[in-house]
Formats: sequence, structure tokens, C-alpha cells
Amino acid sequence: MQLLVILPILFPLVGLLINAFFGKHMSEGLIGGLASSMVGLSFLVSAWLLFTSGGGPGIVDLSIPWIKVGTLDVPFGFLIDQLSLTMMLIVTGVGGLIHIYSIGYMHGDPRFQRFFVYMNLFIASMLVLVMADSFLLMFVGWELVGLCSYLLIGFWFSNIHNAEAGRKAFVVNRIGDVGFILGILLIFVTFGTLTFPDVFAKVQAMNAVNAPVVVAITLLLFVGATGKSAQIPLFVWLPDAMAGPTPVSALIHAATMVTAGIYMMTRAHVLYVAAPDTQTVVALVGALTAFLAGSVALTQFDIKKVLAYSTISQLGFMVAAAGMGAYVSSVFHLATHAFFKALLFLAAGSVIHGMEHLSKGEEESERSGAPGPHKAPAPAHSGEHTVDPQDMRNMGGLRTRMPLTFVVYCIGGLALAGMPPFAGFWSKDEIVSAALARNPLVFGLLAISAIFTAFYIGRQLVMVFFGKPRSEEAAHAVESGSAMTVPLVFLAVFATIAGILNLPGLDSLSHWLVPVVGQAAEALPFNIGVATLFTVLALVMLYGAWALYRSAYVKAGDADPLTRLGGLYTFLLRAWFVDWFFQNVIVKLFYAGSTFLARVLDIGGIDGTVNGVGIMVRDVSASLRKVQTGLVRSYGLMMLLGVVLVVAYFVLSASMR
Amino acid sequence: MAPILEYTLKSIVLLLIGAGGFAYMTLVERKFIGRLQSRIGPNRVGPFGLLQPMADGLKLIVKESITPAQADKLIFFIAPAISVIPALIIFAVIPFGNSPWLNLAANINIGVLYVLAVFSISVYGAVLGGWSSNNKYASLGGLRASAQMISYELALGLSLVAVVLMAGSASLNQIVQYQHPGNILGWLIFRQPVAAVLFAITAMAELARSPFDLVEAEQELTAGFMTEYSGMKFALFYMSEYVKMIAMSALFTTFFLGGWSGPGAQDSWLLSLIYFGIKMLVCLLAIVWTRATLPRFRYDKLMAFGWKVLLPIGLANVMVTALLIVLRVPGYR
Amino acid sequence: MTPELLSFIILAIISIAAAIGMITSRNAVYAALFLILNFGTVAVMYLMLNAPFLAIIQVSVYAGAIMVLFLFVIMLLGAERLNERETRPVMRWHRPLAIVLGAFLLALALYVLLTRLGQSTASVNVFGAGPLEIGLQLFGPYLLPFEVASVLLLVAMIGAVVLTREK
Amino acid sequence: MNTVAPFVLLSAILFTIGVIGVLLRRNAIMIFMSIELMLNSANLAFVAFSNQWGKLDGQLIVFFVMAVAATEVAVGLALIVTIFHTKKSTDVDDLSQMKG
Repeated sequence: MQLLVILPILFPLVGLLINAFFGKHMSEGLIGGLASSMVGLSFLVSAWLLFTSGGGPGIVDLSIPWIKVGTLDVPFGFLIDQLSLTMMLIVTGVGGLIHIYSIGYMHGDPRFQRFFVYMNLFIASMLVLVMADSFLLMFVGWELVGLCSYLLIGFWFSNIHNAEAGRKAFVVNRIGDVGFILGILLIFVTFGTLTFPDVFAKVQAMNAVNAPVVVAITLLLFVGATGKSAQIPLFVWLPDAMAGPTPVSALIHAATMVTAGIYMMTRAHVLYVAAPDTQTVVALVGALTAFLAGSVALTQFDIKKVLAYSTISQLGFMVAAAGMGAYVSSVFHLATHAFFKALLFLAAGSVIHGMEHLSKGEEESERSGAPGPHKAPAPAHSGEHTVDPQDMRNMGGLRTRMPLTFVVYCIGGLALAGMPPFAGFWSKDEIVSAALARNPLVFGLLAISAIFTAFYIGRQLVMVFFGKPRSEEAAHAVESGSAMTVPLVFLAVFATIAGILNLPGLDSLSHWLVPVVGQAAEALPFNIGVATLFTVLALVMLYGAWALYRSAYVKAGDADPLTRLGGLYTFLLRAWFVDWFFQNVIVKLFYAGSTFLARVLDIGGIDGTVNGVGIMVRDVSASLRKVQTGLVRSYGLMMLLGVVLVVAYFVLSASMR
Repeated sequence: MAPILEYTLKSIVLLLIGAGGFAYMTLVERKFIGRLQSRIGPNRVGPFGLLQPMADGLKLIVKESITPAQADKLIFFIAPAISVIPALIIFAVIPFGNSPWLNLAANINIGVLYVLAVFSISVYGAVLGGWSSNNKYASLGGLRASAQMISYELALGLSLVAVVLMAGSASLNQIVQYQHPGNILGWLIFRQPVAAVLFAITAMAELARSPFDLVEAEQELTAGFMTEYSGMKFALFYMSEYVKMIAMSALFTTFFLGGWSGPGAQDSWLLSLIYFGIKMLVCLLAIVWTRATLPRFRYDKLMAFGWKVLLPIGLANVMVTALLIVLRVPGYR
Repeated sequence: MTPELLSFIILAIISIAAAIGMITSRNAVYAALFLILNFGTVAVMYLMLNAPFLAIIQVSVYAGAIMVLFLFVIMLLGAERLNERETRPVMRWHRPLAIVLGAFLLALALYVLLTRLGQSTASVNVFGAGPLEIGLQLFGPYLLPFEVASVLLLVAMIGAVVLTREK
Repeated sequence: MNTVAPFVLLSAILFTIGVIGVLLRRNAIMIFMSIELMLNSANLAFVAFSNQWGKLDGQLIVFFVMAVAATEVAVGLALIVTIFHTKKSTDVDDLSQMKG
């Protein structure tokens, strides 16, 4: 049993090691197959764990002594309970499908081997994150997934923009991580331990509401969550992260890693429950993020950017739910979102792949003339294209060229828009119902966000799949291969039926998670009114998008109908100028402050202090040096003086006795 | 006070024997070398030249004793005495015969160590005599003498360690007893031939006699540390050499030739004394014979020989002996 | 006054005189000879203290080896004539202070002796201290220090050779 | 005769003389010899106490002190010779500089 607990982490590690050391001599199929099957094995073990621990409390805590320094005693332990099992299944399940998809998507990439090494590393890291039984080990996983994210965003680093996007993600995450680690340190200082059960027991023992230290801890942890889960104000890295390969966007930046913040808050819900003030902040931040990102998504042209802002928006939903204490709803939405957003991303990837078919086909025909089999083909997705294959303005009419992709895209889109009976409907409904019951302001923001959601996904569907092809690439796009479409179908099925996880009345997920998050976090009863209202609203918005965009784009370069909004349109297109604000205010202020520190404080203060100490020591030494005559006899005399004093002390103390 | 009286008397007798032995040893040497070189040797003073030592002694006593102006007077004066004393006090531990009164410090159990200690301080005479003369030849001779003695002392000590290992005691009496099982094969010269040869060579070097007489190599150093000495002081240095020669012979006899042992020696102190004397005389003649036969070593070769040949051989001998004893090989205790 | 005490007193006087002679001697060779004399008297005292082995070792190691080495070095360097005029003003207070401190140390020792050791009794038991007993101790409980000492000697030998090697 | 006190007294006197010798003499060789005197006086005290208690340990310590003294002299005199070759002096007051 104990070994089994580590197996899910071990499998991807084995896969990555084999691929890293022997991948050079392996074929693409072997590399991809190995990596995928390792993740698949992890999934199977997770499932096995689920079934063996299904009945009872089902917690396997494997604690190995790890760090023991003074009072700091952190065991290297894994905590397998209902929550982490849920996450493990999502990570390995969605991850496995995306691995399979990647075999097709990354075909021909010169760094194919490296990609799967990174992917396996990511799966292992993510599992460490969700299986950790202490804040410290969780932080290790937290950092590791950040590293993988950085590596994969900048996977095509030969393009400077990709490398910069990776760096931006890394730096922005680092800001959040500072908060996170400060929170961990504060936990240790306050409670003297870092393992979850001990910390939670001590928090509950405190039995205080809004204790300042708990508020501080939760806020600091939330800073970490805003970084990892792309909340205001640290969401800016996620849209740029779309520079990575599309499977990466699907896996890391939609389905799994970005949910780490929600997972962490759910895991630490005991702390958050003890700090309602923080919860209010969290709920507001989440709702605002959902609103902001939803509004920005309305105006984007890049197919993946739209999905990225959509992801931020949906993460805002989850955060808001967590903030309102509706942890089950949050995790539920996390799960359904993982399916339909992964589906959407992968389908988008399929679209991009199809769009690139023309240029790729040319490459292939060129390549067939070249004799050497080892002649490295140009990177499949980073090559220079005459037309941006990700710009929706260049697409159109793809539903006939890529029928399967169109169908699954529609499923994903409807799930995202919250149409029954797709998965998104159920989970979003739970969150909105909770908001209606607990916080009107949050409810309002989330409601508007939900409306935005339906609109922008409708806009995207129309722009991509309807109308006439607006470019050569769109006109010649072909359906992707089975390695890509099979996972799409699987995900589409899940996106459709995942709602049964927590169907009203069944509430299986709620019951399942009760041992972890407690009775209070369960979803509210199904609110038929809210459900009906939002379904109608979503339908209206979908129709609105259809009506607006059906004939808006005839050829690439046509103005978007929303330009009629004027300044607001630009405001949204530039994502509320948040990036601009960071670039021009925060960074400049930072530079100014750094300059001040470097030029004034460092030279005058620190260097001055250091030099001053040096000068002082030198001057004192100069006077003390006179004692050091270099004359052996004077040293001897001093020694004798010491000896006489010591002997006198002993003699006198002995005669006193 | 009786023991003090006894020891004083014994000391005086020993001193007289030493002085007389020295005197007649010179005669024996001159005559023996004469014969070896096909000449007669001194035969004018008294019958067979027997009074020659008296004449020589008288000459030296009446001769003017010159002290160099730049010499360190005090040390120049006492150096010959410092040279003689160690030579004489070696006799304290030597058992001359099978009787307590034939042994000055009858049975101290550190006799061998005592011998080594006395050897180690016997360098002072040469060093101080050479230095105090304030003469380059003398100084160099003194330094050479002491360097030579110190170097060979180690090998000497190692040869004696083998003896001590065999006898299981550092007492000279015990060593003699150990070699007295009734036949001549009990002598350690047969069971420790390497040690015996080592002792013989190093003893010769300690004595600074040919072929190791570099201390007074005439061609290089005139008379070495004795260059500035004359008269009675010179006689004392001379005496110390011959007394040491006798002492070395006595020690060789004691360590390797069974000491006073011999047929009937167990029961008669007179016989034992006679046996001891005969053996010692043989050794003395061997020393003289060597002098008449072998040329002188070169100084660097002498040092190399001592450190690089004799010392390793001595160590190896000690090791092998110890091994044989530990393995209880018959004849090795 | 027993003969032992008498001989001790005579030896002690010689010993102290030799020590004082040593430290006041203007000639290093004389100082060395005084020190040898001191060592000799100490060796005799070892004999009086039932330590014949140490007495012999004292003679052969200190007098026979160490002091010969000293004399060698003195003579080789020609450093026997000591000209030790005080040249440094810093050191002017040095001599009186040294003597005062030395006297104080001696006074402390005397105080301890008079108060603590005055009533001590004679030897508890008679024991042998010949080469056999010392050897058994050396190769028994003192084996490790013995081996360490041998290594120390080896190191010192190598050090001395390296230091005085001709460049 | 009290077996320990006179010897220890003598030891103390000799030690003090050695100390004063170390402090007052400027010649390195003289200082060295004074140190030897100090070591020797300590040895005397050890042997006296060894005799007092009828135990060999004191004598063994003396044995080791002698071994250490021998090494010290070998290395120390080698140093003095080397220093003399560069400085042409054995006066410790001439050795007050770190650089040669």
C-alpha cells in the first residue's frame, strides 16, 4: 500500500528518465507511447487507490522523516484522501489524454523527446503538489510545476517572444510564490509544524474567528494562489503563456496547474474558514477576475487568447466559489472545467494544426526530395507563416473542413457557456447559486461574467467554423489525425457527462468530499430558477453572437463589430491596460526604486557601513597592533601572566574551600 | 658506611687496572703491530720493552702542557677528563668473573642501557676538546668525532637489542648466565652472528680506531680534536681511547663470547676471571690486527655505511630475532 | 639528617646552581654544559625516586642526544658568544616584570606545597620501574600514545630533514 | 625523608628558573635550553609523584615528554639553523617580522 502511494509519482519519473537518457535512440512513437503509458499507469494506480479507499476515510499517509532541523520537523509524506485522489485522477486522466494528443501534435518537432520529458516531469510535479501532506512538500511541487510551466511556455525558445513569455510567467509566479512561502513561514512560526493535519488541528484548537495571524496566513497563501491560478492582479502571465505548444496550454494552463491555487485553498480550507475576512477578499477577487477576463475575452482575435482569458475567467469562478466556502462547487467546477477547457484547447490546437496544414504540406513535399532521414524538419508550429494560424480573423468555414473538430468544439463551447446538460452547466450553476445565497455583489459579477462567457464562445464558434474561409490556409485545412482526435472525442464525452459527478440530488462529489471539506462546504440545493435564467441568458448571448458575427467577417482584416464600443473596445482589447500598467507604472517605479537603492542606499548606506566598519577595524587594529611586537619574549611574558593568573585563581579557589 | 667504602675501594682498583691496562695495552699494540709488519717493536726499555710504558708515562707527565692563547681555558682543561670518565665507568657493570665482588654494580637490571647511555655521553670529550682548542682542525675533528659516534651508536644499540631479546634481560650478569648452558654453542656469537659482527664494526667506529679513525685523519685534520693537546692532557685522551678499547673488548666478551663462562668457571672465580681475561685479550688483539690490516674509510662513505647499511641490517636483525622468539624457534628462548 | 636527605640537598644545590648558571651564562656552550650538569643531577634524583630506567633514559636522551645536538648547532653556527644588550626601549620593563612574575609563580607553588604536601606520607608501595615494567605499560595501556609518539618522531625527523636540506 | 615535597619544591624552583630564562634571554638557542629545563623540572615532579603513589603512570608521562622534547629539539634546532642561514642571527628579537 505504501509503495502504491508513491507509484503515481514514480511512473512519470521513470518515463522521463528513460526518455531523457535513451530518447535519442528511440522513435517518436516509442517516446510518446512510453510517456503516455507512464501517465496512464499513474492514472490506473490512482483509480485503484480510489476503489480500495472508496468506502472508508481512505487516507493513506506515508510519512518518511525528511527535514529535521531544531524544531522544524517536516516529514516527507504523502496524503491520499478524497480531495487529492480527485485531483490525481484529473491530472493523470486529462494529462494522459493530452499526452496521447501531443504525439500527433508534436510530430516532427526536433525537440520531441524533450517535450515529453518536460511533460512527464510536469505530471510528476503536479502529483507531488496534490499528494503532499505538508505545506513545504506542496511548495516543492508548486515550484516544480512552475518550472515545468516556464520550460514548456518557452519550449520554442528560438523565438524570442516565446522565451519572454516563459520568463514573464516565471517572474509573475515568483511574486506569488513569495507570498506563498511567507505564508508557509508564518504557519511554521505560529503553529510549529507544517503538516496539514497538525496545522489544521491547531487552527481548530485556536477556535478563533478572524484571528489576525490566520488572516495574515490566508492572505499570504492567497497571494500565492493569485500567481498560480492567474487572479487579479497576477493573471497577466497566462495569456502570454499561450506561446507554448497547445497541449501545454491545455494541460498546464487550463486543466491542471492553474487550478493549484484552488486546490491549495480547498486543502487549507480550515484556515480560510477561520478567517471570513480573507474569504470575502478571495470571493471578490475571484469574481472581479471572472468579470475582467470575461470582458477581455470578448474582443480577442487569437483563438488561444480567447480561451486563455476564458480560463482566467473560469478560474475566477472557482476562486470566488472557494471564497464563499463552496469548496465542493469549486472542485466540481475545477473538474468539469478541466475537461471542457482541455477539450477546447485541444480542439483549438486541432484547428491550428489544420490551419498549418498548407504550409506543412509544402514542407513535407520539400522534405521528400531531401535524401537524409535525419534532416531536421522545421518546427511544426513555430515556423514563419504568411498567415497567423491562430488568428480567428483568418479562419472561417472550418466546420466543413474539420467536422469532428467542429463537433467537439461545439460540445466544449456549450459546456463552457453553461448549456444543459453539458458539464459546465451543473458546476457553474452551483457556484452562481452559492453566490446568490451568500454575496449579491459576487453574484452580480459572476452573472455578468457568465453572460460574457456565452457571448465570447459563441463569437469564437462563429468566427472559426461558420462563414467562408478567409485565407488559403482555412480553405485547405484538413482534419487532424487519430492521435489527436481520439483524445478529443474522449474529452468531449467527459465534457458532456462530467456533470454526473455532482448531479443535483445525487451529489456524489459532495458526499465524497465531505470527509475533507466538511458538511458546510456542500453545494446548495439545485436552484431551478437560477438554472433556467442562466440557460436562457446563455442562449440569448449565443444567438447574439451568431447574429453579430455571422456576416461580420467576410475577409481577413474586417473590423470587429464590437469596435462600435469605441474606447471601451480598445480598453478591453488591451486587457484593461493591466499589462500596460505593470509595464509603465510598477516596473518603472521598481526601476526607480532599484536605482535609488543601488545609487544612493547601496553606495552611501551599505557600502558606507561596510567601509566604515572596515575603517573602524583598521584604526582599532592599528592601535592594537602595537601590542603585537613580533617579539617572542613579550608574547612569552603575556603567556606567563596568564598562567600566573590562572594558577592563582585555582590556588585561591582551592584554599577558599 | 660499609657499602660506600666497598664501592670506593672497588672503584680505585678499577681505576688502577684501567690505567695499568691502558699502559700495557699500548705496549701490546706496538709489539703486535711490529710483528705484523715484520719488525720487532719496542724492546729497549726493560726486558722485552716491558718498562716502555713507564718511560712514556714519565715523558708525558714532565712534558710542558701548552694551552693555546685563544682557547677556552676551562673547557680545554676539563675536556680530557670528560673523555676519560665514560671510558672508565663502563666497567662498573661488567661482570669480570663468577663472583659478586668481581662486579662493581653487581647486578643492575639495566646494564645494557647503562652501557649505551655511557657511550652516548662519551662524545662530549671529543666535541668539547675540539671546540675549546679554538682551532679549525680541532673543531672539525671534534664535530666529526661526535657525528661519527652518534651515527654508529644507533647501530650499536640495535645490535644490543638483539642480545637483550635473546637473553630476555638487560642485565649483563643475566646475559652471561644465559650463554652458559655448558657448551660453547651457547655463546651468542653463534646464535646472533649478525649482531656480533654489527657490534664489532660499530664498536670499532665508536672507538674511532682504524679503519674508522677519521677523527684524527692526519692528511686532513692533522690530529683531529687532539691537535692542540700535549703532555698529560694528551695522555688522557690517549688513555680514554685505550680504556674504551679494553671496555669494548670486555663488552664483546660479555655479550657474545659467553663472558666469564668456560669449563669449571661455575665453581671457581679464579678460572672464570682467567677465561674472561683470555677472551678479552683475543678481542683486543683482533682490534689491533684490524688496525694493522685495513685502510681508512672516506668520511662520507663512513656516514653512508653507518646509516644506510648498518642501521637497516640492525633493524632487520632485531625484527627477525623478535619473530623467531615469538615463533618459539628452538634456540631462541 | 639522613644520608638520603644530605645527598638530596647537595644534588639540589648543584642542580639549582647549574640552572642559574645556565640562564645567566654569557656563553652558549657553557650554558649547555650547565644544563647537562642539571640533567645529570636530575637523573640521579630519578634513581633516588625508584626510576632507574628513566634515569638512564635521561642520560642517554637528554645528555647523550638532545644536548649534543644543541652543542652541535651552537658550534656549527658559531653562536656561542652571546651579545645580548637590550636594544629595544619597549622591552625595558620586560626584565623586572618577568622576574616579578616568576617569583610570584614560585610563591604560589611554595604556598601550595606548604599547605597541601607538608603532611603527605612516604611512598605507598614499593614497585619496580625497570625496562620490563615500563615496556609492559608502554605496550599495554599506553600503546596508542606510544604509537603516536613514534609517528611524531618520524614526522619530526622528516621535518628536520626538509628544513635543513640544501636548496 | 618525605619523598615528594623536596622534589616538587626543587621542581618548582627549576621551573621558575626556566621561565625566567625563557623570558630574559634573547638567543633562540638559550630560550630553547630554558624550555628544556622547564620540561625537565616538570618531569622531576612527575617522577616524584609517581614514586609517591607507587604507580608507573608518572614515569610513562615522563617517557613521552622526553620523546616530545626530542622531536621538538630536532625540529626547533633545524628551524634555528634555517633562520640563521637567512638572518645570520639567532636573536629572537631579530625575528619580529613575518616576512623573511
